Amino acid sequence: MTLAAAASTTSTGEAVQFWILATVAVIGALGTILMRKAVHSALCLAGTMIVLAIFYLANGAYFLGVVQIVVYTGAIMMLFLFVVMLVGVTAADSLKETLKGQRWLAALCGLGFGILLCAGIGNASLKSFNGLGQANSGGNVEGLAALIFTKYVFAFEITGALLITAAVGAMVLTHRERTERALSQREQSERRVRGGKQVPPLPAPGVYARHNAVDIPGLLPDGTPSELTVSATLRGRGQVRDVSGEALADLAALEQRSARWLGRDAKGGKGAKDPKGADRREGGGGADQAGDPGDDPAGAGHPEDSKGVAK
Amino acid sequence: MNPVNYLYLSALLFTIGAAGVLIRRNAIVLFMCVELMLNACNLAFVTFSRMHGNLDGQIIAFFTMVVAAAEVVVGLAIIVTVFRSRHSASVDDASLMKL
Amino acid sequence: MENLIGLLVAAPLLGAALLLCGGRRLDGKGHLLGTALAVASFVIGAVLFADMLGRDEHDRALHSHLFSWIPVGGFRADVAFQLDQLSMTFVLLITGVGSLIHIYSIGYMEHDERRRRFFGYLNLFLAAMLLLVLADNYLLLYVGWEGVGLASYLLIGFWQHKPSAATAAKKAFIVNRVGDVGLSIAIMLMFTTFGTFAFAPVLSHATDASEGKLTAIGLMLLLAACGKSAQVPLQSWLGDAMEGPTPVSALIHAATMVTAGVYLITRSGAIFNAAPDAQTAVVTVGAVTLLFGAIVGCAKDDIKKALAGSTMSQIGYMILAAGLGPIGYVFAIMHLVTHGFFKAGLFLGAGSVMHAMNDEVDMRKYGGLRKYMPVTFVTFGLGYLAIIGFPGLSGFWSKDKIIEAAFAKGGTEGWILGGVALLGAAITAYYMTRVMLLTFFGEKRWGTTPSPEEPSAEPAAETAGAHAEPHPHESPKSMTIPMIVLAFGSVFAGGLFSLNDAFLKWLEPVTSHSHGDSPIGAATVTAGTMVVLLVGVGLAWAQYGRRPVPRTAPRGSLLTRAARRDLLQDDFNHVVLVKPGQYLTRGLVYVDHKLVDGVVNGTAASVGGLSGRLRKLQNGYARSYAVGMFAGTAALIAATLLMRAV
Amino acid sequence: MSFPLLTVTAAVPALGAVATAAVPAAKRSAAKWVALGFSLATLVLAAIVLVRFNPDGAHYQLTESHAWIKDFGVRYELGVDGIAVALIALTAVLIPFIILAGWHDADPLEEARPNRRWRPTQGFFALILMVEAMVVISFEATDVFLFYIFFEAMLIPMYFLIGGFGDRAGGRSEEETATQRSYAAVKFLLYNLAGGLIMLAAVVGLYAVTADDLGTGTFSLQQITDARAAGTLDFATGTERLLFLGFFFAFAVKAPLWPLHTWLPNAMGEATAPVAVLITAVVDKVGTFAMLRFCLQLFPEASKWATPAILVLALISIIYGALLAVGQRDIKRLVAYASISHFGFIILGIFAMTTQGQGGATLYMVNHGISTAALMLVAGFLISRRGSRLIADYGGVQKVAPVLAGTFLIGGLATLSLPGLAPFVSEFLVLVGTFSRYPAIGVIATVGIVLAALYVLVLYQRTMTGPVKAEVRGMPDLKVRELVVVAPLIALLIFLGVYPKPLTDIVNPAVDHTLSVVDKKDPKPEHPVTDAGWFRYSPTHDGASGGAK
Repeated sequence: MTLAAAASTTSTGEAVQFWILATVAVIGALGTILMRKAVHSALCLAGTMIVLAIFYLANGAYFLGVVQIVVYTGAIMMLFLFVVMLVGVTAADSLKETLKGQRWLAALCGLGFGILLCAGIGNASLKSFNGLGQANSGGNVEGLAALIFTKYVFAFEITGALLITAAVGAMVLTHRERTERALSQREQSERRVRGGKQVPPLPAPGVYARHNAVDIPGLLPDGTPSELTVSATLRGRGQVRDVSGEALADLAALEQRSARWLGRDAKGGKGAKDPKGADRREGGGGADQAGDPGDDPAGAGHPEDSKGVAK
Repeated sequence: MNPVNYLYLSALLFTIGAAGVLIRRNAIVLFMCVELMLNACNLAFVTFSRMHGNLDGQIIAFFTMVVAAAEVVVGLAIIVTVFRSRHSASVDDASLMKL
Repeated sequence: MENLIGLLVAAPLLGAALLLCGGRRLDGKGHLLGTALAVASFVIGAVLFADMLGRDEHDRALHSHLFSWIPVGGFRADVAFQLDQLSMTFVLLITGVGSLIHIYSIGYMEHDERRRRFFGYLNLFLAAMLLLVLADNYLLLYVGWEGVGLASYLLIGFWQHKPSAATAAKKAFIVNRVGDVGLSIAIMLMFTTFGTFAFAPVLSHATDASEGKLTAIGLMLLLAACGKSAQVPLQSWLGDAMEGPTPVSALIHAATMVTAGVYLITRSGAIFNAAPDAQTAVVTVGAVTLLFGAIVGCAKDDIKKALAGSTMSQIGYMILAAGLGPIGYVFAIMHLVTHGFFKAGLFLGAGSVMHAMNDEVDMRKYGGLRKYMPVTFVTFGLGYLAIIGFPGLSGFWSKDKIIEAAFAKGGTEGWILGGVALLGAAITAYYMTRVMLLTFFGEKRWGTTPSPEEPSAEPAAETAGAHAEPHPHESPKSMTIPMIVLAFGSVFAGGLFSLNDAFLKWLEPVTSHSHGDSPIGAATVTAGTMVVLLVGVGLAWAQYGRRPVPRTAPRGSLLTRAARRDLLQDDFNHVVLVKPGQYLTRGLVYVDHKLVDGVVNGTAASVGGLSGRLRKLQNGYARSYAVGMFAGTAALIAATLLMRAV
Repeated sequence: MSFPLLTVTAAVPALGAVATAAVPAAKRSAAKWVALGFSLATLVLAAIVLVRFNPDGAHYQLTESHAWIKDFGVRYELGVDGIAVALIALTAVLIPFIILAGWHDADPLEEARPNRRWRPTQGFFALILMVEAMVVISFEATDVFLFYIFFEAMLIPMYFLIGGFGDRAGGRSEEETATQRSYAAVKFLLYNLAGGLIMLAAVVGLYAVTADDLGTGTFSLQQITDARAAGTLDFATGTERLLFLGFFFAFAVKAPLWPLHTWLPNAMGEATAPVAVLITAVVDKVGTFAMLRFCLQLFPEASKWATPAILVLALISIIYGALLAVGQRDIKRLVAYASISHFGFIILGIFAMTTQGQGGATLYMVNHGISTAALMLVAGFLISRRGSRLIADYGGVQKVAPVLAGTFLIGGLATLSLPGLAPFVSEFLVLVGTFSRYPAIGVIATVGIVLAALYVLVLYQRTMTGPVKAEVRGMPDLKVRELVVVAPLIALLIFLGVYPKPLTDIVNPAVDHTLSVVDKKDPKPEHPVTDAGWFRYSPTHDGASGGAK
């Protein structure tokens, strides 16, 4: 970057870089405050920060630039994302304003503030500037270090203390005192028995004779499927397949083939349709809980995977 | 170009951040906006240090970062706690000052 | 000798202190103690009198300076006594009559459970009255002045359970207070004029001051005198004051206290002499009151009220005389003394009658008492003759001189005053004869029991037989003896005084005397007096002596009815002073509550409302506070920019 | 540095307050005795001050002076002149009686509260002593700032005394009494705070002015008066008037002067009788005292400038207060309005700017304190017996409780300033002093005398005389404790009425000094009597300010 002693302007390269990245930064900032999902805001902010890091570098603050990327974008923003996840990614607050006139006021203030600020900068006489030539001559980091440990040593120490305090504070704040003693395993098991819950593991799904897919309920000795064997999620989605009817379907298919083999075309056309019908019925069977097998969107979705299974 | 543009940029960012603080309800986003404002200040500091040709500005920016870090840590901790107690991160829900 | 003067006051004061603070243990013998101390102070007075007679008549005055009372800047008030002939006259009158009435009260108040306190009050009165006449400066006189007022307040309201008594007492005190204001203003005027208010310097240098000042002082003194001596326009309290026990009426409201006004004017003679206008005012007041009291006295059926009216008018005589200046002072005092005797005697007689009649005061329910209570009859009769000025008795000497002096004033004024005085004499003869006839002559009208709702001025000392059949009986010795003594006084005092003008010579050094000879000779005046006297008596006899008297008063003429209501004075005060006063106070209470207080509370309320409105900004939303902060920052920046711009 | 007598005199009651408050909850009576003891100790100290004070000596005596806040020239300066001594004595005398009179006022209604922190009695007496300490030190302070601090701090304990320990005998429902009481307390506080704030502004202004003229700002009364005398310090007319008004407003609220009086009736009506006495007899005196010490001595010119207006206000207070007293139906409010009238007299005397006027005003402060105490305390005893403050609820008490009635009457007679009782001396002096300079005002003021007779006697007649009312029947007469309270007060009234010389001797030099500061001479009589007459010899006449101590 430029090391001009005292100049009134910077290199064109920097100018170009500035104008490109500045737009990015502003867009990022706007995104931060306008995105509905906190995650997106965080990401936009991270973008802006990276751009700022580059600007630091451009301004000869190499150390800060790096710190900005590593600590800020790296650590702090991640912390943000972490908390966002903790709180819930889907927590997208509606941008509909509850406070009356808040948004207008905000816009007004923001506008006025910005204009005033710019005005202030504008009428400050900042025509010329002297770069960090000799300041950074001994190396930027060394320069900072020299200052921190001499002139700003107390401030430095105090910030150290502040950080420790912050860490402790965070722990204290988030720490949750457990009120009652933790139950031993024995107690837990006893409680489970008393509660009349299912004591042994749940039965596994699938009928090992022909199927071991998790969405196939196991059959009880009397041949009826057992709901317990299918995971609650699938049950909730209604994706439990009933295979109790498949044996007959296969038998019918066999007859079709043998019939075609005996050369009865007309029937064959019909028979060619039949397995599909059977398929549909299977699908229907699968969607039985969903009710009417005929025009069922869920059923419509099933054939392919049911076919896949059939293969 | 004159580095004063950096200052204009920082002013702009700061204002945007501030506006964000005013319009967003989600505490986390609020924090992000605050961070944005801090960063804007940092940019200004850095630019100043360049203009004056000494590193004090950078030092200040550095301290700002440290403080910001501390603040974020505590602030987020608070948010989490609040979220636990009342399942929301909206600052408007915490309008307890009004009886 | 000087030290005795202090003792003179101290004795009754001590008695008052002992009796009032002594508590129950003194109930038994307290009254005797009080009487003893009163007599003691009389004895002291007598001793001093003897001593005074012993000295040359021009330095008879004694002076004893006790201590400096209020020394502030140029303002020097001392507690110092001055005993000259004038004071001495009063001392003897006060202590003498006072002692007699103490003795009388022993019998009269025998059955009252609060007798100890009664005697305490009497002693207090004696002390205050003596202080009044012995003071050597006006401020100390003022102390005595209000002291007697207090004593009279306490004694009028002695039967406090009677609302009427309490009211009368309050009225007396307040009306007197009005007069006292006059006295205090007079003192202030003296202070600003002479830089002192002790008798000797003020009176000896009175002529230095401008006549205007002196007139002002004089009028103020007159106001004071009106208050204390129940002169028009401040006379209204005396009639009600009869609510008090009869001895009180005799001592305070007949013999001594009410004459303080005369003392004041006579004492301040030097001032009045130099202020003719003030004198005119004095004589006018005197003349008016003279007739006023007389007329009231004619209409009253309550024996004490009738006597009160007569007191008023007799004091009117004295004031009139005092207003005449040097030609009158001596006679004013002389009449004062004689009046002290016979009026006290009359009141004691009345008391004795009421005592016998179960505290019945309505003369229309008396009659024919002469054979039941001879002593009372005789003493009362002598008093009666004295007051109407029967030749040879005290009243004759004093009143005659006054009338003569009135004529001697000269000019139309003299004629008017003389005429008034004569007329007064006639009316006096009339109403006193009326009292006499109604009470002691005619057939008895008290046979049947009076109806219970009959207003009884004196509450039952023994409530038991209050309304029982009255059994008129002569009063005990303790009561009759004082009456007899006073009767002697009322018979011979005047004569003794007039023996080669003894009294005149006696007082002359103090109250300078200039003999004024009336345009019509003294003899003519005397003759005239006799004539009007006879007329008055005759009228009274014609009206009450010949015909039987109805038990209930006839409606009577307009004047009579007015006179019964004290010539509407109370109604006047009520309409002119009391009612407006009540409205004023009520109005002010309202104003204070609504206006003065309202302004304050109003501001408070408005502030509260404003803050309530501001409170709405505190909606509790952090973000709206943030807006405020943000706007504030913006404003600050704007401010700084502007600063730098200019 | 000699023994700091004045500091100790103020410190002892403060210590007493702490000690009393520290007494454990269970030992209520102990607290009372502790408080009484300390108040008596204060009395002894005040007596020592009285003895050590030499009327003919320097104007401020027993002075103490230490730098306090150097940056603002605030000093801890104490010193007493005759006026202050008299008022300190008054305070020290009254407080023990107030404590005795309020012996049972603060006993908790229900016995044996579980809460061990509940100790109203301790609080009550501690607060009273606290007030005493503050009053005493504000009488002693010769540093404006020091005075201001305690002048204001006084409000806090008073506020709690009024609001916390109201009159239980309101004859009204409990909550109404409570609301009334808090209203009264808040009103008291707001009025006086408002006055105080305005005064604060004036105090700061004073500092600014002195800082301008003297280089270093000061609050020291002595310094300022000296500087004025030396001419190194002179206020601009406008400034002086503004500052004067700032000070005077505060004192007029405290005094209270019409139309700033309305807090007094509420406060005295709702507070218990002893507290009412504390308000009117002790605390309010600070206001009038401060007028004498600060208004006149700091701003003589402005005082003269404002005199006519103030005199008129005082006159209004006299008549207005008396008339309203006549119109009251509540005994305590009646006494309150009577006090307003009396304060009118005091202020009249102060601003008449004559020896008699100011001397009389000072005496008036003392005498009014004693007489009001006597009347109000007896009224309190009466009220505590019947449980009502309404005059109409009484009648014929004289028959049942003669001693009570008698003392009540004497208190009343003192209030109407009967000659022979102390108030007469002061009232007459005030009137004469006023009259000698402003005859018209003096004459109008005498109307107050008549009205006083009216309201006192009407009160006495309605409560004490007449037929005995059923509720009054069987009312006990004064107990020993109550007699111990009343008798000395009455004795004092009589003594000071007959022989006020000791007091006047102390007060006169101070008054003369004040007048010399204000630079006003008594008007000369028109025809002064040169030879005092043949009996005017008397040793005590020349130099009446001489002996008698």
